[in-house]
Amino acid sequence: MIKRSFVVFLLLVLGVAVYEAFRQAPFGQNRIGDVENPQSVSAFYLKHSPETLHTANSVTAIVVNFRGFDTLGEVTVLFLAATGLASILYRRKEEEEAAEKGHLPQRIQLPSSVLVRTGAKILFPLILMLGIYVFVHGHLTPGGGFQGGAIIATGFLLMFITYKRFNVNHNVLIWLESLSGLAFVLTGVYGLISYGSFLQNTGWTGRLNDLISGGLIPLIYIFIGIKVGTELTNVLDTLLHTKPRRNE
Amino acid sequence: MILLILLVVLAVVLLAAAVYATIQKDLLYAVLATGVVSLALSVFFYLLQAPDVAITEAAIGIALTTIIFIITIRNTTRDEDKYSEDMINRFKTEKE
Amino acid sequence: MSNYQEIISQYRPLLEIIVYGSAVALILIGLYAVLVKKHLVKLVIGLSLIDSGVNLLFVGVGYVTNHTAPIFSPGFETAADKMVDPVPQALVLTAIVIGFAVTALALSLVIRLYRHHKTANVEQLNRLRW
Amino acid sequence: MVVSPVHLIAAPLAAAFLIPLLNKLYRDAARVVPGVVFLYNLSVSWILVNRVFRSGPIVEVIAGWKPPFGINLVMTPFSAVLVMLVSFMAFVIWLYGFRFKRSLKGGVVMYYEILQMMMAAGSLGIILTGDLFNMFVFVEITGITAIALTAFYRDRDGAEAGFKYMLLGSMASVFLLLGILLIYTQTGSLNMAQIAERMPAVATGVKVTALIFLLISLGTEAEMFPLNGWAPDAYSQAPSPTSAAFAAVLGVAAIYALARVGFTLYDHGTVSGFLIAMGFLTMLFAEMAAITQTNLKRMLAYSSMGQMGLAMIAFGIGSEAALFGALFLIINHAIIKSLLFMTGSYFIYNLNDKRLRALNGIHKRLPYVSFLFALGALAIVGFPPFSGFWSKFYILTAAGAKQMMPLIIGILAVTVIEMTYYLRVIGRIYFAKEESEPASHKPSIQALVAMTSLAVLIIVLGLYPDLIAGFLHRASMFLLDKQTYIQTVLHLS
Repeated sequence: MIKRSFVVFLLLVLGVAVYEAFRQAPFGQNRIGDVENPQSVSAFYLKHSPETLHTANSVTAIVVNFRGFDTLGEVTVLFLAATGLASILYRRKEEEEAAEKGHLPQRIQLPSSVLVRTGAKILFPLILMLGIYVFVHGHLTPGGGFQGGAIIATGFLLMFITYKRFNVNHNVLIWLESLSGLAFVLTGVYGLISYGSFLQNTGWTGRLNDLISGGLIPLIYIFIGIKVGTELTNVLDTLLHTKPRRNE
Repeated sequence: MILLILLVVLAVVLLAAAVYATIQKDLLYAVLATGVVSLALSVFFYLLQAPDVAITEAAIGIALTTIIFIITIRNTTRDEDKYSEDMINRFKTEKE
Repeated sequence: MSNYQEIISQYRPLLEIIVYGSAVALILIGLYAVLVKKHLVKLVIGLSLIDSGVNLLFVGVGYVTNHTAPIFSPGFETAADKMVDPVPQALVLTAIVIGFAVTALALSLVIRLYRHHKTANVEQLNRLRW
Repeated sequence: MVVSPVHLIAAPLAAAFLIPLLNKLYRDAARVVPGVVFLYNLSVSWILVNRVFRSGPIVEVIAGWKPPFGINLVMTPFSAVLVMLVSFMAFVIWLYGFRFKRSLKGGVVMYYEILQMMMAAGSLGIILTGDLFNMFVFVEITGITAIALTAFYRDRDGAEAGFKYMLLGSMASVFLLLGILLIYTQTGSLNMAQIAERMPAVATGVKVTALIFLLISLGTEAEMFPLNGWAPDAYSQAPSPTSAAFAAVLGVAAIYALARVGFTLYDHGTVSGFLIAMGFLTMLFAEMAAITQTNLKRMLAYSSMGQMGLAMIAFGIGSEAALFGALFLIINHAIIKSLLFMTGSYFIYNLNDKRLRALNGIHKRLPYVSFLFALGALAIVGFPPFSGFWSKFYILTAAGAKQMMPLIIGILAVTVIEMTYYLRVIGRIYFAKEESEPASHKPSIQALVAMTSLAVLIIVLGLYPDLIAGFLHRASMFLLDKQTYIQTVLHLS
């Protein structure tokens, strides 16, 4: 009990400190400043996202172009998490052999009725299409590679939990994963070779609010979408196939 | 006025779900409560003019995070006070 | 929509308490769970609550009263000085995905710990003490 | 194509994405590719270091947006030295571990190699980046790889150490995010140079809160005293090449990030006292804990923590001479501690026993490895002919120049503790009576090459410290010169 009240006291102190520090930046205050003569980074981004990059969604412009290097790192974090997950929960040799023959360890399965199974079958392509739509239109509307990728992963999740025998083809997954990640890096290298700066956008950026606009931004967001979708599906697949064992 | 009330209600739902997630002993319900936190958060983001973040939180926070928690609970124990259970009776919650 | 914006500018201090307050409260609730609770899954739930709180703080800091989402949709191409700060939103996208990655890794560790120790109590994991 | 700092990060990333594919075509691809990448990185950083010392700092613009607006990589003389060190150590550790995991099966080796490679890439990113949020992303990359590698072995303690690390690491990243957000709200920027420029105008309360958050988070990574609970477990449970990499790659990046916050973002005077105090506490606590350890790798882990504490003290003193000592110490620590972990793991591998007691008389069975271990132990304590002597000597001189007598006495006292337990281990290896059967695992040729080259470096740097002293002096002067950093980054020609 003493420990618990000490913890509560500590937390209250921390809470007051954080709250007071953030009150120095009042809620709703305009800290962006003049957009025409940008002093802050946000104003600069808001100015150049429509003017130079011709990208309607300025969050996308920031994520993919202005701070694209962060996003490359973030995709890497996801990739490393999938790798780490696989290394932590890797299957033992006999299971590996069984998996190669197609006898995967039994997946966790929730009981599902005919209605659910039929519904899942109908929904699955729709969810995939929604995901693809979201990342193809990432530069025009809210959403993009991460959101689209996550939506695709939810589609696969639906199939995983309703169908016992639904399995993704691991070879296809690995190919998509590797190639989309590589394509992201290579687009960066393309900028380095032709314009002298890693991840730099092409000079041609089209017209604002066209589907094909923003130069390389939609292309990169498609790569990110595929990468994130396969990566998340991979994570779910690994987790769902871990089978509780009695002894180890 | 209605929208202000909506924000207040959202904040209350958010915090109530968070507290529930912390004190609930049945971990399955606690995990579902974190899903509710994500849901309320996602609406919050939308009202704060961040639709991109709202969609991300909806897809990742509500769906994927909740499901990986549920998978973990199925692989461990469901009752917070029973740290280890017989593997076969994992989903029965009767006291020892 | 105009009604909504009017109210927001009228009740700014209250909204500050609501947004910043719930963000900080979420962080504190999560920290409490991490520091006090003993079940491994509960610790990870606490971590994900902390992440949620930080994300809310990010978006709250980026908000500007009466400004719209930073998207130049058709008809609003010249509204750049009437938009909320897009930078925290972009950062929080990164933070959410990274948070998910860490949560997934943490949960896989929980599964493995449970398999080895047959317990999910953090106090019974005491093979490594100072 | 012109060589630039971004190659150092892009090459490992591309390779990491490619390895799963290559591994399908050629079984040993996962083993070979990281070596090729590290070799490439080594040559790139050699070219870049030469360029930096000849014609001044390099500022690499990413995505074509000039520094305050886009992300940028900065290679100052100081970070150039560290980049060179990390690239070199990553290569040596890869060489050492080349045959180490022969016993493991196909897919698992691939995971291991990818994670190990990305740990080096993430550390390079932390050192190179000039953007605060980008640093957070790289901290997360190293964090995730470190957690996964700690939990790599399937015995029970690995997962436990990994979980501990994960808890502390997540807390650290939450505080890092809060600190970054606070700084962003006040300065409207994420670029370190611009933040440094605008920092004086920020209200003190917010500034100090942000500083505390940043110190908590980076202190966790740099094994600062109350936050270093993860370190001994992680070091002792991880595979041996990873333990070496924790000291030689991750530790270097973490201590540099801490120095960066202290020297560039904030004024050095603000953090000076705090760093000296925490550094000394870290050192004292670590060496006291080390002397009671019965497990070889844990002992080495605590000793590593002690070295980090000494480096913090040196950064806290903050004169040019102290920074020179700190830089020398970081280099020494990376080289010597990796050598100790490498040799130590061969003892453990042979004895199948991590306890110190099992080491009795092992020099008869592994004479060369024992010799290298003893050399490393003597060097890290600071015996004169080896390189470890110079770093301690310079730090003590710097403390003396600032009239910090209690600090000098304290460091010397702690060094005596350090000497005690290292000599005790050497005594066990050479003079205790042998108990068990002969060796079955001789070191592989690659491991021998790796360990020997490190040992040669220790001796050469010990005998001729002037070989690198000129570079290190210029590097440490640059870290102190905040205005030049701001000018170079913000006003590109």
